[in-house]
Amino acid sequence: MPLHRRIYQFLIIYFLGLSGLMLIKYSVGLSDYVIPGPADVWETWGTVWRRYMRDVVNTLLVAMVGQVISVFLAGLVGIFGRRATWLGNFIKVAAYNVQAYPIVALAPILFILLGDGIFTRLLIAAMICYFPVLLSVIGIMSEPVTEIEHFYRVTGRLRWQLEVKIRAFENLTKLTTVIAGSATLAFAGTIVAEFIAANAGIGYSIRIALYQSDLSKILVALFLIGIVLSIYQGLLEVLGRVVQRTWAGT
Amino acid sequence: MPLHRRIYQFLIIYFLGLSGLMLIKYSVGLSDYVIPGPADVWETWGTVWRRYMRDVVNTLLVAMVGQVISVFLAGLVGIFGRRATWLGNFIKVAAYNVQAYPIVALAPILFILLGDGIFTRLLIAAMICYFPVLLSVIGIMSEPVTEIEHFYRVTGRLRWQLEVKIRAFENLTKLTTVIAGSATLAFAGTIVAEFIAANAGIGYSIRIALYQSDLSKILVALFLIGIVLSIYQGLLEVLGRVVQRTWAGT
Amino acid sequence: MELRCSELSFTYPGTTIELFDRLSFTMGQPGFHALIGPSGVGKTSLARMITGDITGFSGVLETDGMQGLLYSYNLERLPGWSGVGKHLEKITPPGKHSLRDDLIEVFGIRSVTRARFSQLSLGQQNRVNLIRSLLQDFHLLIMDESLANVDEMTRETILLKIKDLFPDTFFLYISYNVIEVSKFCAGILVFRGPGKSPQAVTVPGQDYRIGRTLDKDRLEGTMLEVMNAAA
Amino acid sequence: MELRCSELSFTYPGTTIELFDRLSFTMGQPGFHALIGPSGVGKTSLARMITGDITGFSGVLETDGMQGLLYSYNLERLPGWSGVGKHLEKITPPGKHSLRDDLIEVFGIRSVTRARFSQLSLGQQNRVNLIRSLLQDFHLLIMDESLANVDEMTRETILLKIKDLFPDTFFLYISYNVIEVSKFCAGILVFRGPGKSPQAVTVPGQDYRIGRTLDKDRLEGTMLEVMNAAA
Amino acid sequence: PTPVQGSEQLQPVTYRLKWLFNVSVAGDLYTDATGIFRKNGLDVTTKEGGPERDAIKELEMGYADFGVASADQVIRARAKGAPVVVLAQLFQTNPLQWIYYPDRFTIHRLADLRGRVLGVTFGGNDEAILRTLLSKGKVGERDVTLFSVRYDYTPFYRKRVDIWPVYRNAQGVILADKLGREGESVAFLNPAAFGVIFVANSVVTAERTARENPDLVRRFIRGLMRGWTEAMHMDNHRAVLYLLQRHDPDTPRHVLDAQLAITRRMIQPTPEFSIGKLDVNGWRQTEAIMVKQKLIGSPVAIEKTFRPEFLIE
Ligand SMILES: Nc1ncnc2c1ncn2[C@@H]1O[C@H](COP(=O)(O)OP(=O)(O)OP(=O)(O)O)[C@@H](O)[C@H]1O
Ligand SMILES: Nc1ncnc2c1ncn2[C@@H]1O[C@H](COP(=O)(O)OP(=O)(O)OP(=O)(O)O)[C@@H](O)[C@H]1O
Ligand SMILES: [Mg+2]
Ligand SMILES: [Mg+2]
Repeated sequence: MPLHRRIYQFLIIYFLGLSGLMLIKYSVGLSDYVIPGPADVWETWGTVWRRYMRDVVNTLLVAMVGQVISVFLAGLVGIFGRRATWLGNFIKVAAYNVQAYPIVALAPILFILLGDGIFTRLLIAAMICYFPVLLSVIGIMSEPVTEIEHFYRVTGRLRWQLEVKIRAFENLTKLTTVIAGSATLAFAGTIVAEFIAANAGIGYSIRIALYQSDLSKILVALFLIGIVLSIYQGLLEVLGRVVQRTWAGT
Repeated sequence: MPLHRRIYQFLIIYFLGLSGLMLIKYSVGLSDYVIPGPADVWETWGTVWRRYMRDVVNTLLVAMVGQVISVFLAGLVGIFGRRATWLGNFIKVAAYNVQAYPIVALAPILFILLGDGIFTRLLIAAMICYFPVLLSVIGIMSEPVTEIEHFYRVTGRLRWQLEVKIRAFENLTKLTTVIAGSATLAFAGTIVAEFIAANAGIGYSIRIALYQSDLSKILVALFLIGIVLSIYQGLLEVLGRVVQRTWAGT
Repeated sequence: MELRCSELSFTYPGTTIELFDRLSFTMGQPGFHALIGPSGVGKTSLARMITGDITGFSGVLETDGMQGLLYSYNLERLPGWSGVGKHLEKITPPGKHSLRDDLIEVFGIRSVTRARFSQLSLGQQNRVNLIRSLLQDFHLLIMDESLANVDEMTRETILLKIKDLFPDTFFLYISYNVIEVSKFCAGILVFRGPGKSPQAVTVPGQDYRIGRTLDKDRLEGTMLEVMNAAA
Repeated sequence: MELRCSELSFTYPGTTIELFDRLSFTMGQPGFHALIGPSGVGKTSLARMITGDITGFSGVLETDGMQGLLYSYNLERLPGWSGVGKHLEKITPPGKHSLRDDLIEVFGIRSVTRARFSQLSLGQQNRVNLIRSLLQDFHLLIMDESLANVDEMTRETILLKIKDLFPDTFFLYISYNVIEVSKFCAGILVFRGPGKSPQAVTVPGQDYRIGRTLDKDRLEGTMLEVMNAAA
Repeated sequence: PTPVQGSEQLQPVTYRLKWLFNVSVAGDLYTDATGIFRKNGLDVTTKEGGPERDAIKELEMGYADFGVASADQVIRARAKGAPVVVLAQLFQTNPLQWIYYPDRFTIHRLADLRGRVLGVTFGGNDEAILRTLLSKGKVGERDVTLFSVRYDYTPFYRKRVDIWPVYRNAQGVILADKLGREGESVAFLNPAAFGVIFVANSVVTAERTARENPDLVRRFIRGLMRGWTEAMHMDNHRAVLYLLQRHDPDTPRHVLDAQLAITRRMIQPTPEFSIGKLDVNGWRQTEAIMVKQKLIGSPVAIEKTFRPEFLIE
């Protein structure tokens, strides 16, 4: 999907949402405190967009690193947890359980162990992003591609690396979809991390806006998040296609 | 994987984690208010486990409903967003953007629009759980199974229902893996929802424990979450196998 | 109706060798036609051009007035969620039920209709796929090695049955079996090895069918002609 | 070394029909052996029992002293991330490089070694798969319709080459082509139609190879014998 | 006590608190539990608050009839035109204070904050208060280190942060108890002691309710204040404790006991004090602070939102 189309589609969605809010506001007759009027949002935009843009980019950078880590992690766990052996299952149980613990509950333990700062932010982002990728990777990695693997298996050549390579290759479209899509999760994960843990990034700014009950700022933040994410997502999909093309030679 | 093995593997993981904490506590010499000692945890366990167990079960029930909703939602979006048409892309852009907005930022808007109560809790749980399932569904649904679809396509029989059925069937293992795994996400999602919105469930109890800086209670909560989730996860996997067996007739 | 190809040229994108270089032929009459030639010569490619799956060639390829171009190949599969009998039932157009039962009987797959597709032997899979195509409304059916995994006797029964049931339809039978195509086909388009010009020549076949007698000598003549054309 | 089967009985789980009912045969000498019989009779199933992929049968199936039982079938694929030549290179054991080049040449796939597997024609795919197996160390290679999609002339070249290169190895060639198996195989295990007893009989073949002459009459005698056994 | 009227004649009312059920809502729980609302003809549903809750918004949406909001929330809402009015002020002392270890340093003057690491919730009202304290003590922003505070107290426990914002009557007591068991003593920095008044929880309702339904408002607020007054009375100490334990099972009884004592002083500084009284000067100062900190654009004339008449005859 071309980048510009992705962006104008996002704009449509955003302004549809905004119009919905305004519709409610004016039909029920709500004050600016509950739902800010267009003038208020516009004024807020003028005041904060530069700062928020910097925040979003800051967040994006962390999210990108977090995504790389989490894809790597998911790959590792998926590869080692793909077999129905004791160890495979153990790794899977561990991976699933870590995910079930809401970050908010783990955060204090993380702070004790790691302190605050960029590392905790990264870790939380990675933890939120890794699991969905993991699910796909496990699903893909635990399903044999018999017509290809058969030969390597009977001739004793099917090392795990080859097995993983074959299954990844045969499911390349699915994998790239999931990995490109997980950018969204890394982004949301980073924002959550900033919300509960950091002193920088758009999540942190959102928290402050929330304390101030300032919905206008939140709407501006959501707009910038959406734009930046659309672009990032688009670039990742292009990258995915490039990977597919070069690897599959099509 | 048999249920009992899943459970004792969880126990190993949990107690490994706990021992790690204790190791830190005693090697650095942290006092009980930073990391509670085993006696303190044990005592807390005795006091709260019954109540927390009820909370966890309460949360589980909501999570189950939330999971059903989100799998359904992911299926819908995945099916309608699978094509590279304008509408397909639009749906995808919308689905991705909604996910990118951290729940914490959307929560105030949700509360304004929906009020409190079980519905908001469900919605938040579903929103956290739906996306990873969606990614897999989109990946699977957008990849044709040519050897099977070819005939139906050229004879004009390939309605979208059949196309979806074929692709789902051919990727049944992957789908059941993802859906069973998404239970974890629904659970975590519900806890987060309770944390920010509800007045029931284990997420609510965790929030109180956090405000009171009571790590012992959090450790008890994590234990119960892990146990209950392991069981639920196990049951879902059995269910997945049953579905596979009956549908695929193997 | 006729199938006409003239001055067809094509090179797969990303490759350098010209697969077809001004290929021309015509199949003017309905009936059983063959496409024969060494492996890799372009039979499948040509078939998929006729059905429109491959485009980007130069020249003319006309399927004059034909409705329903079917392409059946030996890697096709049926969905796995029910037995092949059920699937066949589903795709049978109204009024063709007795035809279906007839085909199931003659093609010898009655005993496996309750099995899932993946439980069939290769030859059984081939036959189920073919039945499926035959039940459709079509003017041209391309059978790309559709019976490659079926034994000779069964294959003969099947070919005779098809010719008997569909006398007014075009079939394009891709096969390696010189005896078979010489015997059953009305016209045989023989692809010649690489570098030969013209790329393909048409040899008339014996067009054997139920109720006709087969002249052994003439069959051998056709076979010789085909082999000479190929060489 | 010998392959011995005695009193083999087997029914697929979930089905009612007994696929094998006290099947017995022996292949005592290395060389080219055939398995022939109508589609669905159980050839593939037997092959997969020999290689150990299907278990749960009663009776004895002995591969006395054989190391390396390979099963090659016509749906196998090579990974798609590099050209087939690269893949063949990778799986060539040390010392077999010239054998590989020889096979690539004789099998006629030199021109497509740089293409990915999915870009090959079916017959090309078949041949690449077969080369891959032949390069391994094995005592028995089962070829389950491995050359089903290769044209007759190429197939003949390939069979002669294989027999020439591997005189002391067991081959089990699953095919439908009566002429071919009668001509090239030393022993032909003919599966008979359902309900016949015994289920299979062994017919000696002409075992034609490079440097031998083929007696046409004896070949026809073998063919007749095979067809009689089958009927 | 038995209700004077049949329940079919009770008027349903929703009351949204600011916070979770804890000691800060003791009077609200008490009023409901002892049937005072019913005696006033009201069937009140008391709903817990929380960090994501905003009673003022719920008033406007019609989800709630009455609510509890802090003064800064009210001022902010008025600045954006929300039609909210204030009925009564619950806390006379803001419970939001800073905890510290007195054996490490003491704070006699605001200048003692110089060079310290100060915990603050950026965006929260503790930020406004702290900044006011600093400017009042002429402590520049560069003379201190501000540390962003979150759920977890570890930085304070490990003494990396010197003062940490807590609710004096709730978390303050819990922390004092926890640390006390390990032999650590704690002290609190109360901004009011340095003349910085920032009003906390008050009872609010929508302008329209006050205008169109004065009787309802009167019955509600009078009932509520009576409940609070009774709840704060020493005679009812045990009954309130019991009630709190039921609603807040996570806090041990001895801690609740101490929490209640402290809360009482904040709600009712002297036994004669009439609970609910609006501290007009406090509100003005709160507004002034918010203007100065640019939290609102211009003054909102906050006194105009006061409706003390429902409380006083
Ligand atoms: N997608 C592709 N890209 C590049 N080359 C291709 C592609 N598909 C086929 N070819 C090449 O085109 C030639 C013709 O292939 P095609 O499949 O048409 O042969 P065929 O006559 O059907 O052979 P067979 O009898 O083996 O099936 C082959 O050499 C093959 O390698
Ligand atoms: N997994 C299975 N479950 C049940 N029945 C099966 C299964 N696989 C094969 N069969 C049945 O067993 C019989 C023998 O199958 P097999 O594949 O061995 O035949 P074959 O002789 O190789 O036939 P072909 O020549 O068509 O490949 C067939 O009737 C088939 O339907
Ligand atoms: Mg072909
Ligand atoms: Mg077979």
